[in-house]
Amino acid sequence: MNPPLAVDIAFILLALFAVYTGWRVFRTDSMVRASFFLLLSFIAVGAIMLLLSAMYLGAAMFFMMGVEMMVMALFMVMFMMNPAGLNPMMMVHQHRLAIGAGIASFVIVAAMALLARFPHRPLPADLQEVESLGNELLGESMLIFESAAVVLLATMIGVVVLSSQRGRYGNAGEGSMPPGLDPGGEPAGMPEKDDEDDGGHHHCH
Amino acid sequence: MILDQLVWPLALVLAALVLGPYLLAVLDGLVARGLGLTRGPGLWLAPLRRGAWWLIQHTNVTEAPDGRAWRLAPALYLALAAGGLALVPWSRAWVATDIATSLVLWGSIEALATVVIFLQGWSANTHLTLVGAYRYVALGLSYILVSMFVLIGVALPAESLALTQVIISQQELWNVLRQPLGLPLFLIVGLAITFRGPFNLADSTDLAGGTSADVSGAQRLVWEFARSAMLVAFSGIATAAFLGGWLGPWLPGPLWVAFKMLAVLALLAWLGPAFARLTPEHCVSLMWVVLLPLAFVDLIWAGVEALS
Amino acid sequence: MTLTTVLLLAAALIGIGIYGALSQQSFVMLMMGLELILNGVMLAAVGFWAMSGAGAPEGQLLTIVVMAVMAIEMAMGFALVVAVYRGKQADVTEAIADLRH
Amino acid sequence: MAVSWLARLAACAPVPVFPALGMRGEEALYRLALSPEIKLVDSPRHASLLLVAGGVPPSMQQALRRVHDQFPAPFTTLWYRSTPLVELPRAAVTTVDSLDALPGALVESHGSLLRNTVGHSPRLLPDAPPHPWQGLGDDGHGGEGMMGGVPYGRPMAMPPTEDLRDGLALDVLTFRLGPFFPLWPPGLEAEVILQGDIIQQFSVQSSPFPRALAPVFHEAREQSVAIAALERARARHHLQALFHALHLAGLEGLARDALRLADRCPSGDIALLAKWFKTFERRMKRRGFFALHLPERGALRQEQAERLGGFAARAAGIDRDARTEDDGYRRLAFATITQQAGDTRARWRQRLAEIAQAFDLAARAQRDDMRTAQTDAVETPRGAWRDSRPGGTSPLLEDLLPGLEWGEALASLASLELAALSPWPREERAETQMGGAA
Repeated sequence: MNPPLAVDIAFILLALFAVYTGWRVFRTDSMVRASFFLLLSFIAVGAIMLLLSAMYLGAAMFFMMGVEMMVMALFMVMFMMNPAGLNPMMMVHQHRLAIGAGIASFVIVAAMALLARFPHRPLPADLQEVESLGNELLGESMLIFESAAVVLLATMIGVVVLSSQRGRYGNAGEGSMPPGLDPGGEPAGMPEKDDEDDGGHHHCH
Repeated sequence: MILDQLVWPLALVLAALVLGPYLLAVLDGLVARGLGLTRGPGLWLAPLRRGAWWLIQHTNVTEAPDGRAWRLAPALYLALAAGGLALVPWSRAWVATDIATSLVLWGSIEALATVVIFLQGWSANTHLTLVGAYRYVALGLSYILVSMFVLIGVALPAESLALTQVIISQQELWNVLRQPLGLPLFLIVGLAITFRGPFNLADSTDLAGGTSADVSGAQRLVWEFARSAMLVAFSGIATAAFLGGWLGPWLPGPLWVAFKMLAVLALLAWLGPAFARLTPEHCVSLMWVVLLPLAFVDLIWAGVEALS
Repeated sequence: MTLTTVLLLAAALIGIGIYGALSQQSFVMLMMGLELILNGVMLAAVGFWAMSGAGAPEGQLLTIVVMAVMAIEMAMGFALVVAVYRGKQADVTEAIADLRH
Repeated sequence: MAVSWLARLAACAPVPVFPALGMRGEEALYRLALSPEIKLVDSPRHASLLLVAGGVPPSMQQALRRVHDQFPAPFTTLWYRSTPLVELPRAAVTTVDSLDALPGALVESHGSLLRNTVGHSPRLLPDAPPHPWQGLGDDGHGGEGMMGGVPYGRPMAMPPTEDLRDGLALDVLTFRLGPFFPLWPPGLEAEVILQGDIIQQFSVQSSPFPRALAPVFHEAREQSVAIAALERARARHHLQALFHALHLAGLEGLARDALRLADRCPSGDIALLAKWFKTFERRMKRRGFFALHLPERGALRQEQAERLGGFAARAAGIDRDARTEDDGYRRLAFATITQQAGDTRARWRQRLAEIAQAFDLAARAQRDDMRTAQTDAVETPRGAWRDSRPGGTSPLLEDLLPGLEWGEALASLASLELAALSPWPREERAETQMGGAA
């Protein structure tokens, strides 16, 4: 089965796009942009899944990642403490090691892809892929599917407990202390110590 | 062959994309006249006049926006609306995007719409637009959940995620009667996702226009057009999922679809301005405490009905 | 579009993801790296399913499980970030050198 | 050719006007809201005409310049009973002094703007950020590292106070709004700190312009006046305030109806007015103005309510009304209405009840031609006017608004009257005065 040329071209473009946007995630100034670049990468991979005729998974990928990256972007804005997440950032540690590890893992996995011999067993022409997935989920693999659901429920409860304001030991914010700007330095940005006031922060309408 | 699979469906999608928002604007004008907001002749010309004014007005610049995202967001929203319209089956053969999982794809359009609306408000880098964007994101998830449960309900009797199968399954009885909760819930979500009427929290008056408060000119034209187009896409999906799509006596299928879409649009245009805007708090409670349980009930109803 | 090219793309995504997960100081950015790794894994799984598994439904099932893992990873990650933030008002990994109190 | 065709089409569209209200500029707003050829907008980005109505004090001219520069081209300015900024070229300025000529003048300006016969208004301020660029990065958002420095002279988003909602001090947004923000009283300028859309801090920078009342209230301080005229003016005042609240709620049709009713107040048949108002009130309830839109928030504390006086105090359960001291009212068996909750919803219930009461009092007073008996205390819609006029009370917003969601805060703001009472009455047009004398 030779896929038509158009599919090949689409695949190459989508693959390049997925890698480029995946790379931009760690190279952009704004966190919101970073998470939306990641979303674009996911969308490209989802489209490739559609090309691979995984109709349900491709569409579900758009769906899941749309919501997930939106939440991600919002958390980025909230935690990075800067107006709407529009500050530049290049906050990295162990940079060389990370680059090395990234390249090494790429080389290893790529070598596996190139050197290993996988059987060539394409999709049968009459495969109803959505139907077969549904039968699998609610048939033989019911247990896996259901346990995933239970784990998700447990996660939800755990997450609410972890992040709620009043935990088992009283108010979670009690005695909290911001870190210093440099390791071991004075706590930064505490409201009452805000003496480095600026000229004026007016933005008029 | 090509005519049936490509040319006619695409032509219909394009026609709906252009005519739909225009007709919606005319319907809005009709409702506004009923409320005593406008008078005099020119009902059919009013949307064109407004559009011409937006074309003449220059697009403005805010201080240090995320330029690309800001200019792109309205176009992306329009693209999503077009994608939604492409899923609507016009007749058994005329479907622009006939894939086996069109209901899931529609769900992803709703999810990506959240991203685009956030982008529109965030990238302008001004305060009121950003507040509008935050509001929409805080509420968007509950909209998507309600709509997805309702749509799973119509997929059950069809035993398929494809809209064409959903329509075929309605040959005996339309889903609007078989699952009476479905259509009202879906239409409420439609108003919410295009933020109209009582659900207009993203582009609301208290934010001086919300996510489009700092948008002018052609960019605003595209944004408003896309909002209307999204509602048209919604009416198309509602038609297919609940009103039997192309099914109907005497007339050819595509005409039936168009009539039903228009009827849904008229209903939504009338409902929109009929109620005061909810406070965000009320909206959250309404979605999670009232509509989401109702969607569960609808789903259980659909399941029991499909089993019997 | 062959299995090898799909796997190469997956390898590239995993490589970038590992770089991100190791290099980023911010929690949320670190999670983005993890997501990118899982992205590559899902693509590889679907590639195997389509080209080497003759459409066995387990291939798709694996991808769905990975998606669930992603959701769990993200939810737990954010909960941890919130908990740490409450305690330290920081969202960088160095801030939790000791998580004992 | 194509452009002129487009321009001719656009010239027939409703004229998008952004009103910048100065002192005593409200009458222009109420007039334009009822003109179908005018569309009032809330953002300068959506308008082609800047209408400056009323006097702008010199201290606010810089803010006016900033509003002016936010208009996208093409646009021009129109000045109603106001002195144009000196640096504006003659061609971009139209001045109008008559209310009746105002809608026509706006339509005319819009048309000639599109026909290119009047000059576009030029930019007045340099197109530069208010503070020099101080950061790094391609887009100049400034800052370095996590704490980020002071991009564009604005502080990093560090919370000034404990977070009010969930203890997570996140997503802080500081900005300044006013004095021409159309959704709150003209003249009010405030620095707002939001977290998400919850108001964290609200500091008033300048108070709203003093509010002018109908002349009959001023007359009542000097001589005995007809109670009917007084009550009609009161109903009118509240109905005009209702316009803002309904506009905020997105109920444009009802907002216009409130203004139409207000316009009929001075001279309309009182029985008919009362009947119309009753249907109007029913429609308002049916549309969910109370149930859906008004928050049960923004409650005044006892001493705040007392300081504010008037309907706001009565909505908080304080049974105090200067009309009870007047013999004329006593003969009409006047009894004060009160609510208990003292929040935004209760305030509007109170004001609507007071409108209905005003119509009722006016109907009975008109029948017997009753007049006020005393002049040393008059109950104005703003509160009791005894030895001194009710003053501005906008600083209480700093206490009232934090913790409210932005929309709820604006709804609460619209339910209050915080401006001081102007020492000069509003100019009434001839027909109104005739109605008042009748």
